[in-house]
Amino acid sequence: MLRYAARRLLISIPTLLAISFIVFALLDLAPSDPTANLPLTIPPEVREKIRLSLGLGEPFIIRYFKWLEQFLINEPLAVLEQMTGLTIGDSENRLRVLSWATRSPVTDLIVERLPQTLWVVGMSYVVAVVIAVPLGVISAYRQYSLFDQIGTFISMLGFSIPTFFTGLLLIVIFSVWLGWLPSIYDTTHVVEDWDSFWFQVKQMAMPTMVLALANASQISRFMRASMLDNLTQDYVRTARAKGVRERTVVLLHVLRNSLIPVVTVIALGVPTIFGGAIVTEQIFRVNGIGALLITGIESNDIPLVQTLTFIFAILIVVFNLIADLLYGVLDPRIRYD
Amino acid sequence: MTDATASAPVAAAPAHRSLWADVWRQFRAHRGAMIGAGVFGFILLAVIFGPMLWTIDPGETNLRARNQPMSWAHPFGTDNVGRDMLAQVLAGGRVSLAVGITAMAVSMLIGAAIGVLAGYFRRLDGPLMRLTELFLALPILPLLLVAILLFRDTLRANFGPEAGVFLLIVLIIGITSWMQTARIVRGEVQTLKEREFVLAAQSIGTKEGRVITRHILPNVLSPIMVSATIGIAAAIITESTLSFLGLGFPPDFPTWGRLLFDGKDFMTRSPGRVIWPGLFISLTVLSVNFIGDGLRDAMDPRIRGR
Amino acid sequence: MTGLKHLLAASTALAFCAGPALAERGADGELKIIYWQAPSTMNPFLSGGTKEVEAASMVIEPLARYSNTGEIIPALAAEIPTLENGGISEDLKSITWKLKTDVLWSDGTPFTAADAIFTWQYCTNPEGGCAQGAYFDGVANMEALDPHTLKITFTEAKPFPYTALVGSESPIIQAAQFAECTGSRAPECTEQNFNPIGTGPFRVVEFRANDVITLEANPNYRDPAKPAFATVTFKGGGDAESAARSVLQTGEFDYAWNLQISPEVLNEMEAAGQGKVVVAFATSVERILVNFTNPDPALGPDERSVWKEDGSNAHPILSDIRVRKALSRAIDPVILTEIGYGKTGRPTCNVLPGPDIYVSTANEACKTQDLEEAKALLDEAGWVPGPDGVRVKDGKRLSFLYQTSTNAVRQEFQAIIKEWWSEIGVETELRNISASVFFGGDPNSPDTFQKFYADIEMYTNNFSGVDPEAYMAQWTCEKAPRPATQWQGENINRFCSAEYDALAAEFSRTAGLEARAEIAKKMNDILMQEYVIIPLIHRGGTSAHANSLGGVLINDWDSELWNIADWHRVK
Amino acid sequence: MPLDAAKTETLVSVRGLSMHFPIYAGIFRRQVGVIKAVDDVSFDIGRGETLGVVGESGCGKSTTGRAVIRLYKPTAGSIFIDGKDISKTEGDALRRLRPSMQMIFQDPQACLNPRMTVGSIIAEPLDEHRRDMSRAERQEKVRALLDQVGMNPDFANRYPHEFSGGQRQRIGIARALALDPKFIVCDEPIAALDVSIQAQVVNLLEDLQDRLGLTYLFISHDLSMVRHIADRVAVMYLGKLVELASRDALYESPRHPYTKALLSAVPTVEKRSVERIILQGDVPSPANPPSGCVFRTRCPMAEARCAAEVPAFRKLADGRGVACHFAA
Amino acid sequence: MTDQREAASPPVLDVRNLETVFRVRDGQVHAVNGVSFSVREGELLGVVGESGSGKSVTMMSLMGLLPSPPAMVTGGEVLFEGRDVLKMTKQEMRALRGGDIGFVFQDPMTSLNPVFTVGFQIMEPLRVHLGLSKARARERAAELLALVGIPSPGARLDDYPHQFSGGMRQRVMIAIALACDPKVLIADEPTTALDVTIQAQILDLVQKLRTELGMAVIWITHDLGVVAGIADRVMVMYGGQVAEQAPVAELFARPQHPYTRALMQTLPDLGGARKERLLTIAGQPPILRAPPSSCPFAPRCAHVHAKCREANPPVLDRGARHEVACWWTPPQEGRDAA
Repeated sequence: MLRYAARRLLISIPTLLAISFIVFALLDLAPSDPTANLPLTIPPEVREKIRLSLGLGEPFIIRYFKWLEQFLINEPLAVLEQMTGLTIGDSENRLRVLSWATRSPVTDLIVERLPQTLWVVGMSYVVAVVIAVPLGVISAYRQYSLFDQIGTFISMLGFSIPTFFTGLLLIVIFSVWLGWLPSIYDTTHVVEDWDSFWFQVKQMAMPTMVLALANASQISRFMRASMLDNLTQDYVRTARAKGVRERTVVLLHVLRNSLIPVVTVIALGVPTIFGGAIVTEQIFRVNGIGALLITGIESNDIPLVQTLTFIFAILIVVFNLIADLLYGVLDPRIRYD
Repeated sequence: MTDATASAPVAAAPAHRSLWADVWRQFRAHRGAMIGAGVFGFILLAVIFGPMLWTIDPGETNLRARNQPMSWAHPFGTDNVGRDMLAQVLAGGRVSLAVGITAMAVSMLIGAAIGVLAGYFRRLDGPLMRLTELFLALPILPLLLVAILLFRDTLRANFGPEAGVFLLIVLIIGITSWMQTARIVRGEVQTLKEREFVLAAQSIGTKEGRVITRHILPNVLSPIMVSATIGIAAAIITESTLSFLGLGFPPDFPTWGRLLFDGKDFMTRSPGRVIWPGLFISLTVLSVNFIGDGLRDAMDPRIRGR
Repeated sequence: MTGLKHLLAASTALAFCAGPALAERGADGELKIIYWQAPSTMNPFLSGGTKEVEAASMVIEPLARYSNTGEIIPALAAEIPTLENGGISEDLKSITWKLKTDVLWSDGTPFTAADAIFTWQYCTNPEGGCAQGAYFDGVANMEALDPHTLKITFTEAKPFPYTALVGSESPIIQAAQFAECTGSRAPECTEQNFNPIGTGPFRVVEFRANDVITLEANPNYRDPAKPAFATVTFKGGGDAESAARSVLQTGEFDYAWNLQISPEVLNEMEAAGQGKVVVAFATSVERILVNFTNPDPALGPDERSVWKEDGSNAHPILSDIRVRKALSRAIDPVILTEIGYGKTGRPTCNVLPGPDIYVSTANEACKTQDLEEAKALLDEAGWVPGPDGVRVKDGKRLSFLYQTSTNAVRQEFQAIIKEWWSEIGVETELRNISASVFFGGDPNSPDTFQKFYADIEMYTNNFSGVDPEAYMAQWTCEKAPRPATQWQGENINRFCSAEYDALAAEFSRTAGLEARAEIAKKMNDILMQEYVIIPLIHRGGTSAHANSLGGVLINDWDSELWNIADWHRVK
Repeated sequence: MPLDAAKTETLVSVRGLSMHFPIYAGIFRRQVGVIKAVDDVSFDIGRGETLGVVGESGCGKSTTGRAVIRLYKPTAGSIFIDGKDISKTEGDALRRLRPSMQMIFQDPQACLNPRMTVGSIIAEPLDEHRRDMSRAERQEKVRALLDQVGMNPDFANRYPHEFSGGQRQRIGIARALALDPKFIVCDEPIAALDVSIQAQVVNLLEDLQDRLGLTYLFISHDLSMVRHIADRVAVMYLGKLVELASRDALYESPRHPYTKALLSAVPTVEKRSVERIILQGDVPSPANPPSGCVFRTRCPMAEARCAAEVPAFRKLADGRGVACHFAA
Repeated sequence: MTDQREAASPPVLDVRNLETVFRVRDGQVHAVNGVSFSVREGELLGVVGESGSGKSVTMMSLMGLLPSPPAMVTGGEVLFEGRDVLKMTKQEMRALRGGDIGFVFQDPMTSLNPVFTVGFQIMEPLRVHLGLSKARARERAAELLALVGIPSPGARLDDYPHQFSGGMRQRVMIAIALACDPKVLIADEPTTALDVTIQAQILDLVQKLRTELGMAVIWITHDLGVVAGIADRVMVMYGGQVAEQAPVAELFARPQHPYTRALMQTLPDLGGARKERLLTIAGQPPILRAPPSSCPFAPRCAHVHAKCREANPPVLDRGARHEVACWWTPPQEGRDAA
């Protein structure tokens, strides 16, 4: 198992390097100019100066390797320093990946944005899993029953209606018409007592629900399919023949087996938590990672987009690996050597 | 299972039917899928033939009829420069559906090709699966956005404004969404390869190319078709998301997503501008998903036996 | 104490706009502002964006600023230097500012002329990439005659010397704080750029880039009674429509900026009764530009859309003034305003729409559409309707490529104008280009507005401050973009007229407001009557504030938050 | 006599056939060992003869069958068919050899492509190799083949799932016969069929052999069926040939302890006097076979010598071959 | 021996006129049509038939193990020690399953839950039915593994099913079935998926356990050879009905039903004279869309006559506990030449 993990990790390295190059190159080639969004009143000479000051004068390859060094060495060190308070090496003169728009280190921006994304998107994911698993189990056990039909329909609805549509609809209903929930997420809100906690719940309600609906739909469909697969297996008959209670048969024997693929699917979805939900964050003004990415794209903040995209790629690779390993842990049949 | 699944057909009088007829029979039994097929068929017919019956030019502005509610003259109302919403929704549907179907076709083509090659040729399996993983690890939405910025104008220049963007969006969605199909197909091909009829073909001396086209491909058709339905749905959603973020088709080119994006500000004033395109997106995706569900059931031999 | 006198003077200067009885500093609690484009930095020198400039204007201040009427009023200066009070030298080559003497930075240290000089050096450092460098053009030197007297000398006579350190785009930063941040190190000073020490009514508590800025009242602000608000939450992100909604409908915020949304929607939201929409007009004009050179793709890169002195490269159709005029006559700016801007815009027939003394009244006819006249003009020019309704002449179709940036309102305008033009027999091909490319200025891209590889294009331009000299000089022959200048240059139309050039030269030599206004109007009228530019809409800055927010005086000449010190809660 | 087919001239001759599958492991996927699915197997089959191969699952009998008709590329050894070594032949040359050797598969469900009609399944070998035949001729041939295996020729445009297991197996046989092969490997052709159907298929195979002079390599785990159909029988255990003898000799007096155990384990309707030998334990993994004699771990006669020394496959006096130190 | 027991004990399990129907999309399949039989303590009943003959469905339906829908028991009664199983509540039925009646299924590869240890799976019935503590259950599980002949049973309790070979897994299945000292063990083709030498081991084991534990065994198989070796009595099924039922020696000596006779003739022999040609039964086993109104074997029967097509023959006792459902009587010549 360990050896398998090591092997997978080793394989990931060239993959990640390839991705880093693709990401860098694609974004670098994009016809975007950091000064394009500035007012037209700024004269061209000044624009040119701004471009040079952003390091755009150097050749592509040099910039790539510089960025790679900054990303792989300097930024982790800086984050480490911030977390531990230690000073490692020449931290004063360490060149960091700077955002074009804010001129601040990109990682600082990301670290700042992470909490709201983790809260809202993470919570929605938890809600989704909590809803989806029982839903899938019951749907499968009572296949073709009314519950199953309705559940199937709702989960279909969940991934058929784009989040931007549900999001807007919720805002109109709950913020504009009913006035129950705030339409704008307050990222500076601090939970310190019951009231502020209640406010936090209220402001998280809509984005969480929108995302949870979409996620729960996917997971519950997986859960249902997996349960159906397992319900017809011979070992279920064996368990019944042993006189085990039906509830135990379903919730222990079948569920345990059905969860194996579902857990890996859930693990594969985790990077999206860190990646943020671009559309939902945009709609509800949850200024998390997804919103950061969109601002980055809109303002041609290439270093920011490059870094975010690459981090996202790393997360995907890592969670792929985790999903694989989880599979091995959960399923005793899998031996990775 | 032994006796419980009485799958052997009655030898006496088997009604002559092909496998597809069988699939169709099972499909028909899936109520959701049949309703889905009906709705999807209706939408398809509406966007193909609708503009021939409803001849108002979707781009024609009418400053005297702005923000009209639903009426006989404008069944879906009009927008803020007096364009007819029904005409726009129909025209937008053509684009959205064409994007969905073409992007799906591109993605299926790539996915099936890579899946078959990786599954069939052991030597290619490693590299191709690495490639698949690489694509899976690429964060799609940001790259999509960048690629659109990157190539939009080149393609526009070469293929004209509409065809260019269409081509670009279709290609990009296709190129970034084939991985699941490839994985499924590869798995399926690997099991098929061990099936004795493939071995039989080899023992006959059938050339590899023909083994693939004659024995492998027809048998991976069902997972491909199921992925295809999911692909259409996903492509329609992706296109509308892009348009919603203001990064898909340009504003003068109606698609459902674009209409929704343009209409969202008018949501409370003329709800029709959001509801109609939103409804059509959702209905299409929903119906296609139900079709996929029905196909999956119909093609699953375990279920079909019942 | 002289300090007190100055302070009183300053507050009298602002007295007309101050709200009711002066309250205690911080008595009104929290002010919530939403800017749907979030500021990315608090240092306006590193970002030329309006949102950054305005956010910074709460913290750092210039010597003088523009009021909501476009008048120059002192901020950190004690008075406005003029020729009359001797602040401006007779040869127009220097200006001497007297600074307020009692101003403290928010860290408690005194503000002096050295800070102003440092700011000039900071922004003109060649490695710094300062976005506001243009404000210091022509500045030869700055010196401190004493700690509170600043003398700026210019390389040549400057009839309008209120550029450097005037207005929100050119504020003064603290020398002590930014001393280490000059040149190439400027972008790396994140702490300084996010949290500049200032003299303004507020100071930064926390800056989250592109998200939210938390500010609190500056304890060292020179008016002890101001600001009325203890804290400001300055939220960013989202879109204009939801920002407007949060003020006008749900009442979650007090002030929302730049509400460029469909007028119907805005009116409907305002009807909810939570707040008011306020508009201020300055110099922004949405206009259609006509290409005077031939953009035929068949021409090589050195020929296409390149102006030639011998006139050999003139536009084959548009060089005929009758065609240009016909295009203008077919447009109804009133309807366009109604559809696209509502009360946030007004139809205009001038490319120079303000300040008031510069505004010409000679061109008002453009506001009324006259399709018949347009048709007649085309007939006269020899364009006769063809079988499909499109006019033809010598086998050539009357057909134009009309480009603009990608933006919903602009595409609506394109569609409507195309419709109008088709009524007079003009065929139009529409094209829209993503804003970042269109305005990106990449000399390799064929799609920039400077290259103008089209017959017609449309966008908005303006000038900052109140002096139109540089703006009007844009249409001189030498400013035409061409390969030799890397396609830089502001004469996008490639219009060239000796008469106009002469007026521009005269303008740069003339002092005195009246005389300058005369010349400016003349220049404007030439551009209008030659139909070089078809102005459509004078665009205003549109914002909304809650009914409970008092003291808001919307200002499009300067930062909208120029008088935030006077904002208060209406009880 | 059995090693070299005595009845007639030899058609198939296998010498030292080995089929090893590599095992990869570790971080760099290095090859760490091999599974010896078939290890040094030799036998001959005479023209028109049936050689039965028996053994338990995993003993390598199917692999042997597939390697002999070159569905695999053998690791070592040579295979002569009609005197020609085909063990190294590749590509088109191999393809041209295909018509002479065919295979009948175990699973009648899996061996027919469900998306093809019966007619096109049977016609496939003709499409590949008999381009000289016209479409009509090929169709005629398909009908004739169906008739030959006892099926209604009109079934040609039906699909496999419309038929029962026995009928599908007939279709598989018809396909194998399409190119008039000399040699057919029957890989457990009756294992998946019901008892009452097995007899139908076996009778058909016998009829075809008589009529067409076919040579069979008949692989089966059903010892009674092999006794019925085979002329000589080879017994395999863990990739090795342990005994090869004529049918009667083998069933009446097995010499290898494994053959003895195998025979005694078969439950039969008739009362038999033979004392039942029950082997202990399971078959060891072919990835890690025991040293010396592979059967020694379960052999009731095993001695120290068996662990040290690999028993040679040797010919006994009566002509049969046995791989056991103690067989006489 | 059998006769003695017959007098001594009433049947443990008595099945009368059992009928089971499957609902399928286009109608019904009558899988079991009036099957009656009984087993006594210590008796081994062999049930023989081809696939589709209804032998497994019969056994599954009497313990309610068929998925419902589509399966439905539509008639008959199943008496376990005098109580009708089909009328029991779910709880009572559950107590019976795994407690008094143990099951062993065909495929040991899929019948064990892959994600639980073998120990857990053996302990489960012990804890459910006997309420043993964890420690006690574990002890007992180890004993059971030892009983079914698994070496070092204590250590192997913590292994997962995939770590066992096929034969060993079937032993584990038997251990599970035996966990609560069942009175009846129902084995559904338990050796079909195994190799002959392993099959021999299992047959041997079951024979040994049956005598040791004195339970009744119902052994379903399609292999006549297997029943000949171990059964006390044999029941031959065809078309969801009992075709013939008799003590083992009697059945093989004097098969009376044409189907039984044909079945025996199609089999090749391992010893004795080699048949030149195997006899075959033409045609296919039937799938019954309605309760049979004629003899289901009639279409394939060599001795068919008019009556066979008119009425389904009842099960008739022809003496020596030999029951046959056939209108035809074989000539009285003793043992038929097989």
